[in-house]
Amino acid sequence: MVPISYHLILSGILFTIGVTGVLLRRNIIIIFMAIELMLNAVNLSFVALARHFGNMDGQIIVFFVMSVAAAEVAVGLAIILLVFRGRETVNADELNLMRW
Amino acid sequence: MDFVTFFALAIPLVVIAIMVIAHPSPVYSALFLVLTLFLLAVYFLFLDAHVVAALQIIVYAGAIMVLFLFVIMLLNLQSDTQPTPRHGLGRAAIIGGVILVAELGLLLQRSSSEQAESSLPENFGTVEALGSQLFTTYLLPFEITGILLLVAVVGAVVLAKR
Amino acid sequence: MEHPHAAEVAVQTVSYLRYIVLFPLLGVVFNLFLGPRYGRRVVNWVSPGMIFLSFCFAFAAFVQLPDGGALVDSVYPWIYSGALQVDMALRVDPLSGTMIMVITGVGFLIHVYSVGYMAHDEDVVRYFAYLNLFTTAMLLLVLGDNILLLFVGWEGVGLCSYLLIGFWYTDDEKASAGKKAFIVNRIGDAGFLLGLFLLFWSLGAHGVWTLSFSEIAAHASVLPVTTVTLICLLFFVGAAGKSAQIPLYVWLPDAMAGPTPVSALIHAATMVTAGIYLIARMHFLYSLSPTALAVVAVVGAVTALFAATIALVQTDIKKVLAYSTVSQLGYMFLGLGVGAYAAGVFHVMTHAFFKALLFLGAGSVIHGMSEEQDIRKMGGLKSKMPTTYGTFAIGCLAIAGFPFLSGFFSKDLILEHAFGSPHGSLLLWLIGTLGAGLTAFYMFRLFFVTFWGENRSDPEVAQRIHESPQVMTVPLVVLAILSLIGGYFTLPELLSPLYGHAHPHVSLLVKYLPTLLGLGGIGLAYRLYVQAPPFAPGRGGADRLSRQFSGLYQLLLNKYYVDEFYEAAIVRPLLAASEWLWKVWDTLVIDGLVNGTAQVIQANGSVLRFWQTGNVQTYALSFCCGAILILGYYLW
Amino acid sequence: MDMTLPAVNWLSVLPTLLLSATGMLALFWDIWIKDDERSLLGWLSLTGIAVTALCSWLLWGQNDVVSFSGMFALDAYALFFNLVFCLVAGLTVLMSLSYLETAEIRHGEYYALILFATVGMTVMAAATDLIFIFLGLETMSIAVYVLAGIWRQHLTSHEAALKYFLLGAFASGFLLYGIALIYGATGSVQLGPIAEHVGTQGSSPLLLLGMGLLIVGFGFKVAAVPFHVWTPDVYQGSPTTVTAFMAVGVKAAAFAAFARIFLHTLGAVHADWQGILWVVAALTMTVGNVTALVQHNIKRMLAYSSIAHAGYLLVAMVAGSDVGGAALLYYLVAYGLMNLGAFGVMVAVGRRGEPHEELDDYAGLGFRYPALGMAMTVFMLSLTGVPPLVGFTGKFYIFSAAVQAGYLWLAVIGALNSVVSAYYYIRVVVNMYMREGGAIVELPSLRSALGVAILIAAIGTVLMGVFPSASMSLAGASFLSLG
Amino acid sequence: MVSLIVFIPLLTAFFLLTLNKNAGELIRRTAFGASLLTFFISLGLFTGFDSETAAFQFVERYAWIREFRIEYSVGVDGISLFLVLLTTFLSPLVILSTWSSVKHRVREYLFFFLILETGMIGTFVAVDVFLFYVFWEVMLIPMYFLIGVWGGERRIYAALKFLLYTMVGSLLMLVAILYLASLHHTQYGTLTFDLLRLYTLEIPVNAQMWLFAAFALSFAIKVPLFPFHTWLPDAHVEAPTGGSVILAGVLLKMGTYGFLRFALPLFPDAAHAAAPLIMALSVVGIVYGALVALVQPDMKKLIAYSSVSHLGFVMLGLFAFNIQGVEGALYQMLGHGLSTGALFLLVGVVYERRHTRLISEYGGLWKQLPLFASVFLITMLSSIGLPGLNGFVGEFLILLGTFQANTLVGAVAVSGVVLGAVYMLRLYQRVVFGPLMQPENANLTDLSRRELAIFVPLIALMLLMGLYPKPFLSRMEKSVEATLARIHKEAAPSTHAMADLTRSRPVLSESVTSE
Repeated sequence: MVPISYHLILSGILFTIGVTGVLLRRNIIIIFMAIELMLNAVNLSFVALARHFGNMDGQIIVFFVMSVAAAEVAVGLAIILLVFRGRETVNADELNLMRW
Repeated sequence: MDFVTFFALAIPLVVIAIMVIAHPSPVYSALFLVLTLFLLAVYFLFLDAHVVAALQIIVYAGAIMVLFLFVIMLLNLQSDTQPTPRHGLGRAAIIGGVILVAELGLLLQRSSSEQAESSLPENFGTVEALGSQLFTTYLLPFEITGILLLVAVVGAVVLAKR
Repeated sequence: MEHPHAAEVAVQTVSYLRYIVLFPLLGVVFNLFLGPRYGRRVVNWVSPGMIFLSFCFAFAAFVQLPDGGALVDSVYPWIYSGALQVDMALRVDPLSGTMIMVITGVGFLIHVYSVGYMAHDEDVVRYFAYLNLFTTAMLLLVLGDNILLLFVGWEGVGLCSYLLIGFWYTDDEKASAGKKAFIVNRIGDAGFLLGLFLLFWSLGAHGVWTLSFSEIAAHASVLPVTTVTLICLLFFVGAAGKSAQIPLYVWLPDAMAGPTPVSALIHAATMVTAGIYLIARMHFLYSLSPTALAVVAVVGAVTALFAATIALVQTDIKKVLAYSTVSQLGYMFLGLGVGAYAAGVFHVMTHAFFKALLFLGAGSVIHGMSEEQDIRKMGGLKSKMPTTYGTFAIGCLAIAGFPFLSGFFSKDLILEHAFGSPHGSLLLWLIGTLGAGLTAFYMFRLFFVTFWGENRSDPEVAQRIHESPQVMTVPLVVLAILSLIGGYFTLPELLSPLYGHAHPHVSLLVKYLPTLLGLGGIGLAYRLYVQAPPFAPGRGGADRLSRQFSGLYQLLLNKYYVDEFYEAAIVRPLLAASEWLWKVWDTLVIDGLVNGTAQVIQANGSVLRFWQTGNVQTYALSFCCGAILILGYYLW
Repeated sequence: MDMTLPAVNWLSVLPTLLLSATGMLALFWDIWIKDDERSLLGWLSLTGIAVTALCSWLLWGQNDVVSFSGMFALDAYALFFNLVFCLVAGLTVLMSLSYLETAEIRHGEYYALILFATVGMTVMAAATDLIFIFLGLETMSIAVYVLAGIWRQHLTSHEAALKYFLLGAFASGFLLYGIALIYGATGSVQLGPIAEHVGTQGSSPLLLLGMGLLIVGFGFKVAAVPFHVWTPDVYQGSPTTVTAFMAVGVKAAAFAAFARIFLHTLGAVHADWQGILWVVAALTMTVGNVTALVQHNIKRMLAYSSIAHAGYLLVAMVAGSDVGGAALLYYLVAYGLMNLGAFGVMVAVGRRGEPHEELDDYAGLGFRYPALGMAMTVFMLSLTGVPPLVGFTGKFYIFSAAVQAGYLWLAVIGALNSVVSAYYYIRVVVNMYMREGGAIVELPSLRSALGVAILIAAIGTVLMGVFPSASMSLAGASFLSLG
Repeated sequence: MVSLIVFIPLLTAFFLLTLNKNAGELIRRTAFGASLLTFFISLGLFTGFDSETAAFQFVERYAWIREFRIEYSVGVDGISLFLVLLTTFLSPLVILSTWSSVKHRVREYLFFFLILETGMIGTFVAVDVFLFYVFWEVMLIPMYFLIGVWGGERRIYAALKFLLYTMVGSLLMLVAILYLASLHHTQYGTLTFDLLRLYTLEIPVNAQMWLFAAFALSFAIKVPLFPFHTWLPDAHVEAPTGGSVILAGVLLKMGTYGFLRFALPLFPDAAHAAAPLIMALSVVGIVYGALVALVQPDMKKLIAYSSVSHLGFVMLGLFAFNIQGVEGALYQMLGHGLSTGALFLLVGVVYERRHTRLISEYGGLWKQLPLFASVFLITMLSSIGLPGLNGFVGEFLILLGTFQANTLVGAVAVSGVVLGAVYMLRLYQRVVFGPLMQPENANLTDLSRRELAIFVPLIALMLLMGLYPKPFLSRMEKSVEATLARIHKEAAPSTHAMADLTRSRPVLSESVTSE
């Protein structure tokens, strides 16, 4: 059997890939997708831990996380649309009206 | 889950996840993400999370990712936006990512508990188990999720309508 | 014991001494509040009147003075702070009794004289207010039962001196002279205060907490000699400031900027003798310290000679008298310094008479000469101002030590002691004697040049030369009489309860050489200034001398350049240092540090704001860094 | 099938329920209501909030009612925060009544979103389960993301919403990951069992990791350095009333959960997180204050100021103990009052199309509009921490807790920071009273609801400062109810 | 009674806001009446004061913030009594001066001024340290407004500098206060901010050092002790007349009062350790202030630097740790309040007429303004410590005390007496004496009746304090003795024991031979 730490480390790697994506990409939609990747990495942890502890809490949490992700996506994409309409861009580098 | 299965799933997962953030085209990124989500669903199956695996495909890969693709198409974004100088941000991102993963790995490695996995209850991961928990213990959070989604809907409408 | 403790004398408590001080004070109050309303006529009566009343009480006290004892009037408790308990208490003993008689007596005469002298000045009310205030302070100075009260009077007279020197304030130079006087006096006062502190705490260390003279006298012997010496020297600094001794004499010649009666009263007869009074008052301490006495004597003797040499060549009538005063004060200190306190005080009194007379006479001359003070523009006044001439002559004779006039007795007594007392020495005597000769010379130089010979003034001034009114000449006459007979007031006898009897036996040469030298000085003056008048056309002997010794002459004429030296060595560096402290140190360094701190913080803000690049990904990076650091902390 | 519904104590969710109901009501009424009557929605919301507050007040004393299988605690702590949230929401609504007109923002969804956000906050304060806290947080956050971008005609508002959203989601990821790891370390997401586990087993690397990630997540919400970077941009771009709501409400809610988890649940391992928070608190105070020095936009300046205040609040967290917790609660109220007041004044100064957010716009304001000037002065001085205003009493409470807990240097850093902060707060006063002219045009007369809001904030600022005893004991009791 | 004195001005201040802002005369009269009333009530403190006890009198105490055992407790003792009186005495005079010095925004000016008065009185009467701190800070704000709104050209800079500088110190002091309270918690199990209870704390010497530093910094800035003085010239120069008067007259005393009331008795060991340093700074301040004052072209700046010098004397007296020094310091605080207050009022008089404070713009004023010149003369003399006026008693006692504590410092400090005369006389000569150079000065009018009404009480008090200091000193004595006993960590003194203690302390030499 694979020890729990394998799952957790895999989850950590995926999470970091998500984080790196957020830092790396300029397109805010991809940034957003990277965030989704982070959430999924966490989900992996939850599911693995649920299996490890043998209680359902982890799985139920994943259920809630999915709802949250859905809500975030709805609002997030609406915001991206809003911004795109105003600025004609989804490049994060160009969205700096306010600074300093 | 045995080691073979684990690595058979984990290695493609990581590679594809890297592709998500590395591929210049948003559409491909999204498709790679869908792939990641599918792989995860498979992974969940091996972890006895049947319902979650199903939800992962239906909700995530199905609904959410479609929304993403829809927006990408709507905005007509074929490739990553025109290159602008990154001021070392990209390098910092990768260095940061490496450090972060190293730290996470080290800390998680330390926490590898020797304790054996608990024996699973009979109906672990089934719709029944999930449902009964959801409507008893997690009743109130479940209700609040309703409000959360309501907010999201209202918000999306408020923001996106012309 | 030569000097019995003062505490042993009979003390009688009375309650009228306060009126001696109060009447002049009433005069001040009257002048301040009612003077402007009632005007000159009333003030002319009230101000001298108040002094006269004061004189009456002073006389009463003097007469009532128990033999060898003292009168004390404790008015109210003044400063009570812990062990320091100082009363507002007045004390009359032979010393202060003499002083108050001189102060009120001569003061009254000068007040009367002032009525005439200031007749044409519009600010007469203010003048009399100051003059009355001065008398108040001076009386407080001598009557004070303790050092602190003495100090009150001490500072008070300094203030009045300041105000009166600068009386004609619109003249910047006169105002500056007043300021100079005050500041130089303050330097002395600093010494005074330090002496006072040292005395207070030194005695306190022995359980004696007092500032009262009688108690200090009673316990002075507990103090170690070095402490006493230090105390005495510090007090002497104060005395030197007030009584214009080297090196603090510089204010007195400038002080002649004030109205002449003021010069007579304050800068000749009374205030400047406060230093002598102080030492005479504290004689019990000085007697304990031969070192201190020696310093006093040497400074006194040197000042006497030093000032006399300057007086030789001055041409301003008041300046000559001023340097003469400095010189005479030097004699008094010489007397004190050789332990002849009584002789010193005796000279204070006689000097008060004849120097007041001389100054008032000079005032009369100046008055008659339409404010002219340069003796080179005078001459031949003896016929036009006979009373002034006569009385001035008496004054000159007295100061020159002409036999049987007042100065003869007191000055000779000092010189005898300078030679014969245990603290005396040949050198001191020689210096004093030489000074006596010089004194006679420069006084008669002044006398001859002013009153004899041709009149050298402008014709229009010459026309208006007139004898002064009676209100001015009567005081002159009274003072002249006092100068004649003053030597017969046997003051040393009167003071013997304080200072004991001491009659040094000296040889006839020592006794009479000063007198002879004095007479010689008069003769030399006659030779140089009457027989060969220098300021008349043709130029006489003195002029030739001054050309022959022009270096020395210039040195003397410029008063040894002491003022210039002080200006260059003290005043200018002080101002320059202050300027530097303000503009560089305060503004640039200290304030620069203060503002710099603020600016550094602000600059940090200017840098930190760039954290907010506006780019959402750098924000995320900031996040990541935070996370990495936190995890790193746990990892570590 | 064997399913027993948990004990349902409706009382415990009454405040949350009332707010949700009002929100939905507002949402539905919006469909029918006439355009010119839309401000009625505001009054409706206000009524709902008032009723909620009243009901929270009445529920006081029903301590330790934990219902819904230990998911939801109706302790005094939660009730206290309910009152705070009601105050914040109420004042925000009062200010919004006129602001929405001048800023041309639609009424209907606005009030509903405010109410739903408040629902999320109440959940965060009362939930005793990590995942429930996360849900409350997301409910609140998503509502506020939308609110930030609701000023549709302003590009800055869009950008604010985007930045807030992206970073918020990013931070949520960290928070969630932290929850996952704590779940991994303790086997539970319920605070009770976690506390029990931590109390007996102590910390483990997994727990530390989870805690660290939780700090990152909450650090974002409370705007602690270095997770504060979004704050200035988002505050500046959002509609002013929303900024006020964010600055106070969101921060209070985040602290409610933060403190419940760390001070109470993870209290046993406080040594493991205090060090980090110490550094974070010191940095937060310093960076916030120092950067605020150079700002010319008052809204942005207040954003930095809110970062700095998060620093002070973190000091209370670091101090821990009962005093620290009470100080935290007290200061949140204090901070809320004065900050809402300040934003209220900003709303009053702004006009249609001219937000008047620059420092120069305030020149001469004090003498031209004495009441407004005086109110702003009170708020600025209170933010500086000048006695006897509530800002001072709050800081006093916090520093006192820090000193008693032995964190003397933190108190010193806080004190020095207060001096720095004086400079930029006072600069507003300087402009109002000591400079003349400025570009300001004449103000419309103070609109009544807004005036009332400012007045309430001002009176609260003064009264709570002069007579702090009652509110202090309330805060103390509330924190103690955590057990 | 004490509360009445504290809060009458505050209530009046808010009452003023209800008046029509254009009713200048009514507003001024109301404010003047209120401050006068306050003064008369405060006279009751003087007459009813029991000089036989060191305890606080007229005490009022109510629980205020129960969580911290903070009390509203006020009272006066021999130390605070006269500072309260000074405040209540100067306030009506300053208000009287506003008739001519403040022309616009009178209502707001007086509003802030009355709040300031409350703050000042409160600071002096507070027995609870927290209450003290509150008043201490409260007072900053109105002063800040007075300078910033009604001040001169660089008023904003000056006001901010004043505020920030003071705050740096006071906030550190707040932390120290908190530490004290929590120390009390550790030692006695309860928090307390009651000064009298805090006095009983046993504070480790090491902690004392830090606490003393925090308190001392705060107070030293306020005093201001060299080198923390640079805010003072700016604040003085830019402040309006009334502001300068109160700043110099009362606010600076809060620093020295703070030392005497808090820093010294609370941390005696630290105070003793720091005494050489602080005495050195004080004496440097005396000389430095005097020298810098010497070359100032601006009258107000000159007086400001003179304050640095004078307050140096006060600090010396305090750190002499003997009764003469401390009483002298207290006396000098009052004296300086009167004389410097009067000096600023005098500058205000000519400033209102000529709108310049440059000394070079004046000269020869006596001719035109004899009354002004006379008042100026007396004030100047009081300032340089002429015997018979208030300045002397304080200066003398301070120097006497200092001389015992540290002979060298005392000796250097005496030079301040000389330098003080130098710069003041220079100022006086350049303003009042000399020919009337500037044609603008030829038409100046002398003091009006109202202005006379301001100066007559001041001068009367200067004379009274110079000639008959006993009523003042006797009321201070017991409290000063008690404070000194704390500084020397002796048991509370009995009535007579203290005097003996003072007497038996060695003075100059180590070898003491008692009689």
